[in-house]
Amino acid sequence: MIVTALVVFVGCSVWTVVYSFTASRALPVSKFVGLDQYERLFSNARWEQSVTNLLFYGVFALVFSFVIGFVLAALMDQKIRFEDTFRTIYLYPFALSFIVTGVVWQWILDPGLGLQATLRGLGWETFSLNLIGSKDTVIYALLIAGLWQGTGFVMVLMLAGLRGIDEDIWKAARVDGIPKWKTYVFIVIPMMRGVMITSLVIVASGIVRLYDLVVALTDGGPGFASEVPAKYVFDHMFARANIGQGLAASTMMLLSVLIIVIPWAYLEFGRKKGR
Amino acid sequence: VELEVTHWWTSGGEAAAVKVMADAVTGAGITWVDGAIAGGDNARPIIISRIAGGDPMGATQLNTGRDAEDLIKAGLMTDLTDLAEAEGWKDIIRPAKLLDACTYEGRIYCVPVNIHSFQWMWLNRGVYEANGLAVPTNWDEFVASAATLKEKGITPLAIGGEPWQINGMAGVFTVALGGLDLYKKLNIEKSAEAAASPEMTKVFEAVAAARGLVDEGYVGRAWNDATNMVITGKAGAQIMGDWAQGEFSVAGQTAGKEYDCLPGLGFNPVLDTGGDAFFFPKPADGNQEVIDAQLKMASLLVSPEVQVDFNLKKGSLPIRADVNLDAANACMQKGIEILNNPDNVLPSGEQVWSSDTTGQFEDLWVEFFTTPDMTVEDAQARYVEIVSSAD
Amino acid sequence: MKSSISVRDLTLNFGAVSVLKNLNLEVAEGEFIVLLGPSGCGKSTLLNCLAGLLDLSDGQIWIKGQNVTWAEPNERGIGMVFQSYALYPQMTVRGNLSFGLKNARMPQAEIDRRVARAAEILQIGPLLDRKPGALSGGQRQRVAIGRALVRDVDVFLFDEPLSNLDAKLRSELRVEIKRLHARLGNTMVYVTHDQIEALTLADRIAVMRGGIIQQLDAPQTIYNKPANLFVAGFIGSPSMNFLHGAVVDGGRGFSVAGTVIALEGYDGGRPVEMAKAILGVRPEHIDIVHEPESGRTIPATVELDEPMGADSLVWLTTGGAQLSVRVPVERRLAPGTAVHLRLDVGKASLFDAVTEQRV
Amino acid sequence: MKSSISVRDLTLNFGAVSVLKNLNLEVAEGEFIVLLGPSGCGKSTLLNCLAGLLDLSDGQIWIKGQNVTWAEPNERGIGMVFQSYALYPQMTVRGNLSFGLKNARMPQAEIDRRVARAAEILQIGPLLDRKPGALSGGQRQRVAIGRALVRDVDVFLFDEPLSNLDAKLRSELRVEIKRLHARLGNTMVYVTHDQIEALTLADRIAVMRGGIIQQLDAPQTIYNKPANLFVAGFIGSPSMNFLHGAVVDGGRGFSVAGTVIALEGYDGGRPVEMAKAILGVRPEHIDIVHEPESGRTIPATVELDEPMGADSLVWLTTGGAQLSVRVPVERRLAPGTAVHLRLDVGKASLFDAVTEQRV
Amino acid sequence: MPTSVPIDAYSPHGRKPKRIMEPRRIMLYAVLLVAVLYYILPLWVMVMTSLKGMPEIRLGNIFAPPVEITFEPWVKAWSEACTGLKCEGLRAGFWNSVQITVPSVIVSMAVASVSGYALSFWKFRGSEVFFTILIFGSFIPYQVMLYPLVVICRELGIYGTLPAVILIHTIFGMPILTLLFRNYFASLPEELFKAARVDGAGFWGIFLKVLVPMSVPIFVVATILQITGIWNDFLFGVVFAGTQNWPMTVQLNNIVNSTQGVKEYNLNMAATMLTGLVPLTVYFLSGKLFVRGIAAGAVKG
Ligand SMILES: Nc1ncnc2c1ncn2[C@@H]1O[C@H](COP(=O)(O)OP(=O)(O)OP(=O)(O)O)[C@@H](O)[C@H]1O
Ligand SMILES: Nc1ncnc2c1ncn2[C@@H]1O[C@H](COP(=O)(O)OP(=O)(O)OP(=O)(O)O)[C@@H](O)[C@H]1O
Ligand SMILES: [Mg+2]
Ligand SMILES: [Mg+2]
Repeated sequence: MIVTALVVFVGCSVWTVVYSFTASRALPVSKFVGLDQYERLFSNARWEQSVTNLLFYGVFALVFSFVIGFVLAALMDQKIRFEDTFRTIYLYPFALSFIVTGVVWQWILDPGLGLQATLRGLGWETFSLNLIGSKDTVIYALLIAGLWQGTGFVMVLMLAGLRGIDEDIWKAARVDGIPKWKTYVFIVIPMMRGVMITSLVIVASGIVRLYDLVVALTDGGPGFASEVPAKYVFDHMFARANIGQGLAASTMMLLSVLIIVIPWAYLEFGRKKGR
Repeated sequence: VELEVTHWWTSGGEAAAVKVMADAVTGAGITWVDGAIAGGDNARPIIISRIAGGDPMGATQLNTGRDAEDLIKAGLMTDLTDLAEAEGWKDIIRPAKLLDACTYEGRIYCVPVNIHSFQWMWLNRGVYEANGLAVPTNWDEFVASAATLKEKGITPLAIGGEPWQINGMAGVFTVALGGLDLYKKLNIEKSAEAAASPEMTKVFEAVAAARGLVDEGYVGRAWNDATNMVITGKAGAQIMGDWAQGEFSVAGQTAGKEYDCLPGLGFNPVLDTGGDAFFFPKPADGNQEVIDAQLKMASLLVSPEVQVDFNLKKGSLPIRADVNLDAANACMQKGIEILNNPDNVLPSGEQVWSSDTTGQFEDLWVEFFTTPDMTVEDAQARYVEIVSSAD
Repeated sequence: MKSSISVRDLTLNFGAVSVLKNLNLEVAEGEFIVLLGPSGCGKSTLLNCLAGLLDLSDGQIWIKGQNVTWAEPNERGIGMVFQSYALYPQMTVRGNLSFGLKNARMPQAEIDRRVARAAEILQIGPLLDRKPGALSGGQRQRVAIGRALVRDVDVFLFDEPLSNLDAKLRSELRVEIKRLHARLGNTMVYVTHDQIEALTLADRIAVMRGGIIQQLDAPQTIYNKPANLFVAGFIGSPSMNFLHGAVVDGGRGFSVAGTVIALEGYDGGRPVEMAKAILGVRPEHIDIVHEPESGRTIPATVELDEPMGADSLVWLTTGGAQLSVRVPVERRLAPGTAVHLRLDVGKASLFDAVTEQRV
Repeated sequence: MKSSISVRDLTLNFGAVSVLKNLNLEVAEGEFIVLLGPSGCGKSTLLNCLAGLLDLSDGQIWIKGQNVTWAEPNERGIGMVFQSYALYPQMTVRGNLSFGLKNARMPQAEIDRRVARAAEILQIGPLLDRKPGALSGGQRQRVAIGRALVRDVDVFLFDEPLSNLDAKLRSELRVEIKRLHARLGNTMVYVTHDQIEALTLADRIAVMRGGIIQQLDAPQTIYNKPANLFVAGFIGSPSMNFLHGAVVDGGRGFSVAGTVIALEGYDGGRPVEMAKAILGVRPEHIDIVHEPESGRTIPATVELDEPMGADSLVWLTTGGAQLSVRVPVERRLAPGTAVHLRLDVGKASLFDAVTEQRV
Repeated sequence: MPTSVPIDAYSPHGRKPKRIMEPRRIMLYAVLLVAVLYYILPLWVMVMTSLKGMPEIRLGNIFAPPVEITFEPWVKAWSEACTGLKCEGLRAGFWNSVQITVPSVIVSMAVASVSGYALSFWKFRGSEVFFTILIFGSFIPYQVMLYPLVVICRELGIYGTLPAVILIHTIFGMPILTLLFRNYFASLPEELFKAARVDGAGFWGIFLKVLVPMSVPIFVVATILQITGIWNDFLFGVVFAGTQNWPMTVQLNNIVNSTQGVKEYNLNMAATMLTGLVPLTVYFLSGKLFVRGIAAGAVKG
């Protein structure tokens, strides 16, 4: 099985790269066209926008899911009452498929239907919230819904990590007179390395593969304002029957992941050997 | 024999229409195994990967045209030519172009089952009457009345942000405002010259004007939600294909009474001949029994009985003229009438352009529609580029 | 004498379990108190209460004349060394030592000075730039002590600071701590399992059991006049020998396995006749002789002898009971030898077998 | 005598760090070897090598005449008790004891028999159906020992089995282990930090330092005739006093701080004149007298006395050096008193200050 | 120097005056509740919508509770909603989903836990490269691999059968699960592992008898992750399982994505919640284990 997984991941990556140099349409064919697909890819405004969006979304989603996840976990760790209830509430979006929750978020964020209309109806006439309708803000709508779905799980992972910290460390810090936030930032978080890495991989891979949410919430709109690379890939591979183009885009995605993963692995394993 | 049939017709009316087919097929002693997957975008990768993966279904809905070309080229589809010749499909199927879409290198690989057209505008009469306006009879009148509607807090034009909706609207403008010639030059000859013509500029201008007629919440809105805005009077009109009629009738509204339909935006009453088609992937083991069943089913799909029942349920137009459609409603009748004049029948874009190129059009129109700073000139230049590089 | 720490009626419950029960303790300024007791008796808990790391269920804690019952740990002027070290794993030793000081916005020069001094005292100078993960147990322990040291506080709380060190290092550090105490004059509360540590370091030892202080006294008092059977058995290694018998002759004799030993010279209350009593004699207060002496010796058989450096421990049986006797290591006794034991009654302790209190 | 364990030229590196260096060790059958040494010197590492839990960098290990260098742990006929017990938390005590036997596909009847026997020896019969979480430290320790016991192996490896227990329990278990060894006659390799344990249990003690065995000898030899300065200082608590001086008079006298002590009766090699030598004398081999005796005493001043139960440790200074002397606890000496120290040269050790070897 | 205060001058005995309205606690709960609002708002909308009739939805406020409560959408979603020609609701796919989920979860966890164990305790040659590839694999958008996987399954002759989906889910579960297990096992005391080796337990013995029983919590975590993922999976189920095994999400998709017809939002919401019910139940049931679990493992023995 280990070998299978290896073969699949490596094999599929190779397959992706190889066919990205072909003119495959609805079916993969080995008609090589050199860098044509890449030329088209890089001259494509939508791709450009997708990559920009992903970077933007990625940075924010990463930061916020870690911050929110951690803050919630830290709050939950204060011996609060009804912890189980809180935890389940934060976690439940994780269980729901995006097909419909996308619709719900669309409604909530729809200026004529959701929060804006309701709050105005309640008398707050000047309240304005139209994230989805504007190209500049639609990415925030994605963030809101994306974080809504994913932070719960991050929170649980973090909470688990927090629970694993030796009680005496807290005590030592208190005796040292170190404020709580400093203890978290300088002592506890660095101690949660394993959990952080697990969360990082989960969150980051979720970001790179971001697709369902976009389709459900904005379908890439308005315009290309909320397009993402994964959507570009699938649209081309399936709806537009241009596998070559899709794979070229996908190759670029894999390449960027590789650029991040390899140095990480080097750090992670190279360093350990030294000890 | 079992035939597994995959399709993406899952809503009420569609399912009823499929049932017509299924009953006919079952009646012929073939077991219909239903494989419905809602959403063309969901279904297509599944269908293609299954055919490519060597686990083909007995029959499947698939877009006609270039989409299936690769599959046909790869020899994965059952050849229907003999059957078509025996039954004289060439003569009965109207317009003839429908069959062309199923033809590859002179051989026929699919069965067109209906005609859908995009060239319609749907209006809520009540909205106009209540605001003391005449119900527009063409696009210009509509634009003229838009300001008043806006003042009253009514969205003049309902639309959804999905790319195909915007692309479709642009297509409608092309024929309605740009004229038949322009449309034909583009969609038959793929003429870059036409793409750069002043007629086309008018189309771009119209789309630009339409930007100001929509509400803020259109992003990601489904087409039927937009239709609902018209039905409930939140919006004045919508440009949408004939399938929108289903919404009105479900809401209990009657054509000409609560709502009006304007084919070709009231200017050029033409229809394109898009539609759905069925393909029959070759069985993996070449089982002749299955192939026989496929041919039988293909034959049933074009039969008059199935055509009538099916299309009445589906709200689309039949592919043959020799059937009785008295049961159709006012708007449908309008459609049939238009179809009766072959000059009014246009090829649909998807038969000409590959999905890929269509996608590029969509991208362009979407970008143009949603980017107020994008000038008509820039957009048209890009348009020309796509047309001239299309394969 | 001025009181440095004053614990009044301290009660602490964990849920339904009462771990400390109405505990009172007065520690004088500069005093070195050792808490001794079996595992789970509440020593660490008491220390945590003093440090302000646990909320009391009831009672008060005063430090240096201030009621600190609800004060924050860092406001109490205490330094603490944790049983599990609790070093910050991602910081270097230097970072561990200086983090608290930095946090108090102490000038860097002063921090450096204090860290250097602590490093010197604890001999961890060369380790300053390593991380705790790269230290051996003993080294970690010293860093933990250093962390308390640099804070320059009046009260030190040590939770088994030396338990994981080798004997040499331990005795070195023990002396070091004693010297430190002499030099700094701090008040110390020190938890340990090591009796030598307890006996050598403490001004007073508190022997705890089940959350209650059994006896609080100078080491020699605890050693020589244990208040009850528990303290007697717990203190001293090898532990005290207990002879079960009865006080007879109107309190003048102790009868055990048919022999009567005169109780004259017993250092304690006047014994009265008791049907069930226990005589406790430490291994070093028994002489092994070869001739019986009436009223002073009991017969015994050598079972085993254990040389342990300077001395040997000889195990003997007498009337079914087992006794140990400490003799100089040169004196070898073959197993099976029949001998007589002369007990030093003047240094023995007599316990009422029912109340378990010393008479 | 037949060799039970034979370690030949064992080298073990962790990455670039060499932890064991060319180590040789022969253990006779039934022998009780104690490994003693400062923290981090490689004791646990050596034990792990014997058990086959670490791959050697170089060298061979033979057990019972078989080369087991590359054998699996369970094929070596060893039982091991880990420093941290390493009990399987989810299994009952019985499960913990029988796990290894089940793995070896032993018949159930035999398993039951062995578990029952081990339980009886270790007095854990009533605990058999509890899980480790519900046991006290001492009980866990016994289960850990039991797990090695049931395997009925020839060689037991103990890694600081008693280090986390309180003194009372520790001395009880120490006796238990000694008895066990006497009864079973296994070969034992036992790591400890506790000198009493080392001295009382061992047939031979191996004192390690930095991955090298410094001395391997009977406890009394190690104690009385330490091979070098390190061993001398490491063994014995309180530790040996070192007087820095010179051997003069053609090897007949030791000069320290202006006084010369006659070396006659020195038990060791014939001393030769040395410019720099160190005389090591244990605290119990010094008498405190009030009158000087020429050639036998050195003057000193009392600094401090530490009562520790039966004895007191008196700290004195002499010519800048610090010495400790063990006296009976009754003898109190006020700080500042000027006294004279009579050293028992016959029991002292003389070291070459350069090579640090005993003369 | 501290001033000397007369003893017992102030501060009565007794429990620390626990002000219920301590500002810090209020802040804490306030933050938590605001967060709850954010997380629960969509659920509120879903539940309310699912209890309304269509006309009310068309006109009404999405946040308003239903004027007239109807459970019809729930009933319909479960047993009446149509998928093509069959009108059996979600019920039809329920057992298929169970059939796919149960073995997939079990197999994927079995494989991943063994890999995680091998990676943490038996550092074999190239294990690091392997681990890196796994991490990398977790970033590959899985749809990209659709075609090659179809070919692989076809070549294995399992295309369109349950084993195919199980295989696919196992492969895609590998990266994250292995990471999870590896990091967990690495936190267990190494001496336990050594003790088991001395006891003669082999690779499997140590894993099954010593580690697995100690790792129940992390298995629970992994189960939750996998059940959520596999239960909600649509693409792989449809492509690889074969028509007869189509999971419940196909029906859900069909209910929700009917492109040409009236969108019955109440039905959609009810269907979504019904589909989410299984993972949700697992969360509720394992809530306690979930956290205590990881914590117990992280504490060094
Ligand atoms: N957080 C807690 N919840 C419940 N009981 C606890 C808690 N902490 C400690 N206890 C219990 O309180 C008692 C006292 O614990 P404490 O740590 O003070 O013992 P100790 O004397 O320090 O023992 P040791 O010598 O083993 O360190 C023990 O029985 C322990 O089980
Ligand atoms: N896995 C490892 N990698 C690198 N160095 C190690 C490793 N394990 C142990 N060491 C080093 O090897 C040396 C010997 O360690 P070992 O555990 O054998 O010491 P020890 O004598 O048992 O000490 P202690 O008495 O503290 O248990 C130490 O310096 C330690 O830092
Ligand atoms: Mg403690
Ligand atoms: Mg060790």
